[in-house]
Amino acid sequence: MVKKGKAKVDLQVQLAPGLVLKNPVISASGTFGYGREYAPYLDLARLGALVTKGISLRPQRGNDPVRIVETPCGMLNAIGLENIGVEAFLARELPGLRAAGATVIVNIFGQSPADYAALAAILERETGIAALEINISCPNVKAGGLQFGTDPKMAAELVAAVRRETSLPLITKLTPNVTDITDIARAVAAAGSDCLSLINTLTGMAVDLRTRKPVLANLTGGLSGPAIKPVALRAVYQVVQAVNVPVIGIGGIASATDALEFLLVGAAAIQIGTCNFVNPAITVEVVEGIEKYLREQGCTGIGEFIGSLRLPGAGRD
Amino acid sequence: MVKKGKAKVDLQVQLAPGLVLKNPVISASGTFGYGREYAPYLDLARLGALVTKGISLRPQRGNDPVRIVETPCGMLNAIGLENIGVEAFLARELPGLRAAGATVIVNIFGQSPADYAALAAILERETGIAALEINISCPNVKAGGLQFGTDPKMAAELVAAVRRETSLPLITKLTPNVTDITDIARAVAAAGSDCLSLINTLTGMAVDLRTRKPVLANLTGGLSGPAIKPVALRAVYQVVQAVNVPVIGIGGIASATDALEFLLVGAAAIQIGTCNFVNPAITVEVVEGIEKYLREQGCTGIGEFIGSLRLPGAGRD
Amino acid sequence: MRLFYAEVKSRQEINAGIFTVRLAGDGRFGDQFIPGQFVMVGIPEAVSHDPLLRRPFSVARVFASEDEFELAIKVVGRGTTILQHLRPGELVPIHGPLGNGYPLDLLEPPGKVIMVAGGLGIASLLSLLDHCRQRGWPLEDLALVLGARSAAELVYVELLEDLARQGLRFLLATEDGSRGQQGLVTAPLTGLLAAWEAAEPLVFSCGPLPMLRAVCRLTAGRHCRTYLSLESRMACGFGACLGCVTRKKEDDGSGSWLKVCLDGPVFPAAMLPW
Amino acid sequence: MRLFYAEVKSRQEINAGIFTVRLAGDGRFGDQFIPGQFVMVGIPEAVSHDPLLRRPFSVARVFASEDEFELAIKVVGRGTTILQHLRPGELVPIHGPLGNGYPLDLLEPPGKVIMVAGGLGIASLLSLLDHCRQRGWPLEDLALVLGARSAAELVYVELLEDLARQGLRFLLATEDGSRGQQGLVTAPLTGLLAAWEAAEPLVFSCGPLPMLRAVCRLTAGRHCRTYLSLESRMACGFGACLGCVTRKKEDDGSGSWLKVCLDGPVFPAAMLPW
Ligand SMILES: Cc1cc2nc3c(=O)[nH]c(=O)nc-3n(C[C@H](O)[C@H](O)[C@H](O)COP(=O)(O)OP(=O)(O)OC[C@H]3O[C@@H](n4cnc5c(N)ncnc54)[C@H](O)[C@@H]3O)c2cc1C
Ligand SMILES: Cc1cc2nc3c(=O)[nH]c(=O)nc-3n(C[C@H](O)[C@H](O)[C@H](O)COP(=O)(O)OP(=O)(O)OC[C@H]3O[C@@H](n4cnc5c(N)ncnc54)[C@H](O)[C@@H]3O)c2cc1C
Ligand SMILES: Cc1cc2nc3c(=O)[nH]c(=O)nc-3n(C[C@H](O)[C@H](O)[C@H](O)COP(=O)(O)O)c2cc1C
Ligand SMILES: Cc1cc2nc3c(=O)[nH]c(=O)nc-3n(C[C@H](O)[C@H](O)[C@H](O)COP(=O)(O)O)c2cc1C
Ligand code: FES
Ligand code: FES
Repeated sequence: MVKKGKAKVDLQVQLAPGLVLKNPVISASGTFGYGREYAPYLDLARLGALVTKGISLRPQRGNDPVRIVETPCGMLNAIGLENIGVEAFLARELPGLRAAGATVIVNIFGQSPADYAALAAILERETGIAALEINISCPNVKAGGLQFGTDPKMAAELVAAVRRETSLPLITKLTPNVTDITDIARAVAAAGSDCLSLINTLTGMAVDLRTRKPVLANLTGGLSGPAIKPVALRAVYQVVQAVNVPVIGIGGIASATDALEFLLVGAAAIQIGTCNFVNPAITVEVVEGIEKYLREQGCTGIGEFIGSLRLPGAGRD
Repeated sequence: MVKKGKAKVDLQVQLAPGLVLKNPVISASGTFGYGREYAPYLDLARLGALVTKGISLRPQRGNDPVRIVETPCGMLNAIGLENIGVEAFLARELPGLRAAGATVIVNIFGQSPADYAALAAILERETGIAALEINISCPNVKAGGLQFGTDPKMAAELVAAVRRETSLPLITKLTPNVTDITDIARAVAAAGSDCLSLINTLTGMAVDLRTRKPVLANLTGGLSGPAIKPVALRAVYQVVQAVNVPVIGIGGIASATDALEFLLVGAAAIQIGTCNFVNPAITVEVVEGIEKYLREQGCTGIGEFIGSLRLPGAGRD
Repeated sequence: MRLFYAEVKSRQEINAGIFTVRLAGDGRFGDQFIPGQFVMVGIPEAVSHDPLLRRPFSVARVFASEDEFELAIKVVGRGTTILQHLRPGELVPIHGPLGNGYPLDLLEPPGKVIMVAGGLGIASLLSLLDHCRQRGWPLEDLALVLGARSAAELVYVELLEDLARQGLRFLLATEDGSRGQQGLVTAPLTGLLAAWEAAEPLVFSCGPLPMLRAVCRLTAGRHCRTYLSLESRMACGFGACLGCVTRKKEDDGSGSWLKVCLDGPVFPAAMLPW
Repeated sequence: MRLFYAEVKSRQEINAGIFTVRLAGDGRFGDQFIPGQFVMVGIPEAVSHDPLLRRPFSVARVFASEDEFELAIKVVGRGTTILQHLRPGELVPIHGPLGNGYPLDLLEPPGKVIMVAGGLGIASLLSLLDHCRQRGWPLEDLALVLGARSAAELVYVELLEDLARQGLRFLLATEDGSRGQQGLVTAPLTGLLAAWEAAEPLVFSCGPLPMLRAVCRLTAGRHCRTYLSLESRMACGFGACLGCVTRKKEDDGSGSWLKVCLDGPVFPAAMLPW
């Protein structure tokens, strides 16, 4: 089975009936600006897709600074979903992304199911949007969706409300800050989410011994980066077992090897967040790294690799 | 308020009516063996206390290897609560600890509330046990208590059952793998736990791309070490606000500064786990570091420092 | 803005905990550089994720002919401790130049320029001083006020004293009086502002926040235009994380923020709330 | 067992990705050392928590008179990549010697000793060979079979060839035939066992698991006593974490485990399940 060669590897992945990506590498919401910020470093069209900063009906100011702090192998952020609002996004940002040939996934959030539904209805009318990512998992603002993301019933109702407004492919983004992430996963898949993405950040805190104050003005923030990779990999593995819709793996990906680990446990695609800050060209490097690895493994298509984890005792090792 | 000097700082902390420790530094369960393993590196009597490996009614074999794997700034373990059982512990390990002058907290777990209660009844009769730590938070075995630790009602019933069997001070150890840790905290405090300790490990997973297998025979394991410190600090802060009993902070402590951060957010004491493996003498070094810091800050007693976090807008900064 | 690995050409210990490091450009770094810009420096050890984020440092000097540039760094934490051990030949991940830099359109002679540096803030202003000299500004019309807690926190003093002998108005103050006059920069600055006000000088300042605020207070209402270079915690350095924001003047709590990395680090004092 | 910071005295590149490093003891390290023991080596960069855990390495040589010891390290991952860049003068956290070491009570002449090393397993066995020579064992009664994938993975060969000229029975095999005979150690070992069986030799082996299993199979039923030095993932190295366990022979699934770090790393083959 392992043959080497220069043959082209098919990296296409399907995440929903109408959503086929040229490769499984996606930039994560809130870490890739509106895409434009990264144009000097890479060709946006080379990404499987990019996910915008979370967009709300009206512009949001976000939290006061201090908003970020580094932690061991990670960082806490409490940006607070600052964004320019859906109108400005459509007028000022989307046209450029379309022109750049980017596959655009818009991350949306609101304070009520009606907000989410209204956003979906607005975005439904636009061209150049490949899918919506419903954020029910931001820990940094009271109305950041987390109240929906921790309750299977509320999460399902919210997804159903969005589903009614749009035929766009829907991705629901889940929080790891729950007792059983598969409960939420099953509920939102049943409610019509075509795909799930996980994980959002873990709630954390940092204090400054010198000043005896919390570092973040918001007190707590979301933990991201390599530190959380083991938690993310576990959550993705569990959810892949629990649902029949594709899963996008997110959390601490810093290399093609990390990305391949998520694909191995069954993620159909991956998102890279924090590490974009460290290396703005990382997404494209990971695309290349995945292709190289699969070619060396003799795979002709990425489908052969996804979910190929061998379980002990399953008679396959 | 800030005066410097060589004056002795009083490091004593009270964790329960009958439980006063000479200092707030405790070794964490499962990372300090039965204490004996560390005797070559430090004087066990210098610790605030030591917590034994989790003890069950009968010896436990634990999980198959591979049991540990390093992750970014942390490690996953799936030891599976291997231990020699309560009888062997009392016969072979406790006498040595007593002789060494150690303050011994016994960590207990079982498969049912009756198991926990039976353990408490047995340990109640022994001398040289300062307190029991009830583990309802081990993610690595099906019957490791986690089923109790994620449900406030079951957790409370279990603690009440133990409470009926013993007058020993009770510490309940909480898992962070829940939607709202304060729910469990309030429930077990109300059920008679004198003190709470948190956090136990976060559930995580690692895979090996080369073999395409999970690294741990148990598939998933518990994440510990500096990577989880922000999550632990947040959980401790939240629980301190939510309950009226003392809280022991655990998670990723690697230095006196880390330990002081937990005390700052209100922990009455701290436990050090994973970092004992890296530096077997770390607990004593942290005791010394805390004392030095408090002396430099002009504190005469550690009580002045515990919980002295200044909140923005609270008019104190 | 470039993304490359820079070879360490040399490193020089200035004082305990302060050093300069000279790095190779990538052939185009110098062309793109505007004084006041900074670079995000990655941790060379690629196998570790701790520390994770790059660190921002002002570019103190560009040596165009050699395609090299220099940073001046004070050791304050984990990242700078690692950078302190850089050796010639090592490769350091560099991202930059980033930020807006000083307003070059205003920076044409004639006129008078006052630069006020606190501690390592001198790094940013040194690049501006170099620029002014290259634009043919007479040294006599340039003033540099440098303050620090003590002599041990000073860098580039010899270089500046040399320029002082050639005409630069160089005023030095340390809080403990271990070098220059004792006290804060505010004392010499007050005198200078009074003396030069008629010329409507440009004032540029970079240093700790309390100093910047003091500079604002001293220049407010005077006939001078003041620009401040700010610091902030940064995750990305290029406008992607929204981590580095600071408050605008007349912010009623509903408006947007200034991104220190992209809208700054140099701001007209009039834009800032102090 | 000692816990100290060891100064790097020298470092020598052997082949691409393999090096030896000589470290200063703490005055008592050599006295306590038993051949076959290992040390847990910490990552020198104290400001980083990544990698977090110490790494186990066999002590290949002890230079008692200089109070120094030597490790031979192959670069396979993050920790060893960092250790590869150690410089003379740097301080490395050392914890050790740890583990049981080879059974010294049996290691008295006369008799014959066969050592079978795979790859870096030579490090552990070199300390044993040194011990045997110090106990006055004639080199003619000692055999060392060394195997590796290729010549590039060999270390200490010159030293061993030198001893071979003085009488040591030194057999070398590489899988690709780039040095010594082509193939696995099993071929030369089979011959040696047949030739020396009458002397009821002691057999010690250290190397990759497949090789240890092969040594077990070849020696089983013969008149020899076999000891194997195992590797395992270790978090602590001193019996505290229970991470390094391995299965006992005749383990019905209810018994206890062997701790590689404390009960081992050296085990009689009879204790192991292969
Ligand atoms: C545009 C810009 C230009 C700069 N130019 C220079 C320069 O030329 N030379 C130089 O020496 N330094 C400069 N700095 C500061 C430098 O970036 C920091 O000193 C450095 O990032 C600290 O890294 P560290 O890992 O050593 O410290 P860390 O371990 O990250 O932190 C050390 C201590 O500083 C605190 N801290 C870290 N960053 C900040 C911050 N931004 N605000 C408040 N507290 C903070 C931490 O909480 C901690 O107490 C500049 C910063 C900016 C934003
Ligand atoms: C008692 C003992 C003595 C040793 N003596 C030596 C010696 O003298 N010289 C020497 O070069 N090495 C020796 N080793 C091996 C050495 O400890 C490892 O190579 C080293 O820890 C790898 O560290 P790293 O950070 O470079 O690799 P990591 O980045 O930790 O891992 C690199 C790769 O190896 C895998 N891996 C790591 N450890 C193990 C393991 N124990 N079992 C299986 N896979 C593993 C990882 O999954 C990964 O694929 C010894 C090991 C033990 C237990
Ligand atoms: C600075 C920052 C801002 C973020 N903003 C958002 C956001 O607006 N919406 C969202 O769904 N997730 C947001 N996230 C979460 C990331 O998309 C991602 O889920 C998380 O960071 C984990 O991935 P990582 O470890 O690769 O960063 C943000 C993360 C960071 C670090
Ligand atoms: C190897 C290992 C074994 C552990 N075993 C136990 C145990 O038996 N009982 C228990 O309550 N916690 C156990 N823990 C959890 C620790 O006591 C501690 O809660 C956790 O590791 C977080 O602290 P740390 O980051 O300082 O390690 C174990 C942790 C490790 C790393
Ligand atoms: S540092 Fe990321 S936006 Fe400024
Ligand atoms: S390595 Fe920790 S018990 Fe063996």
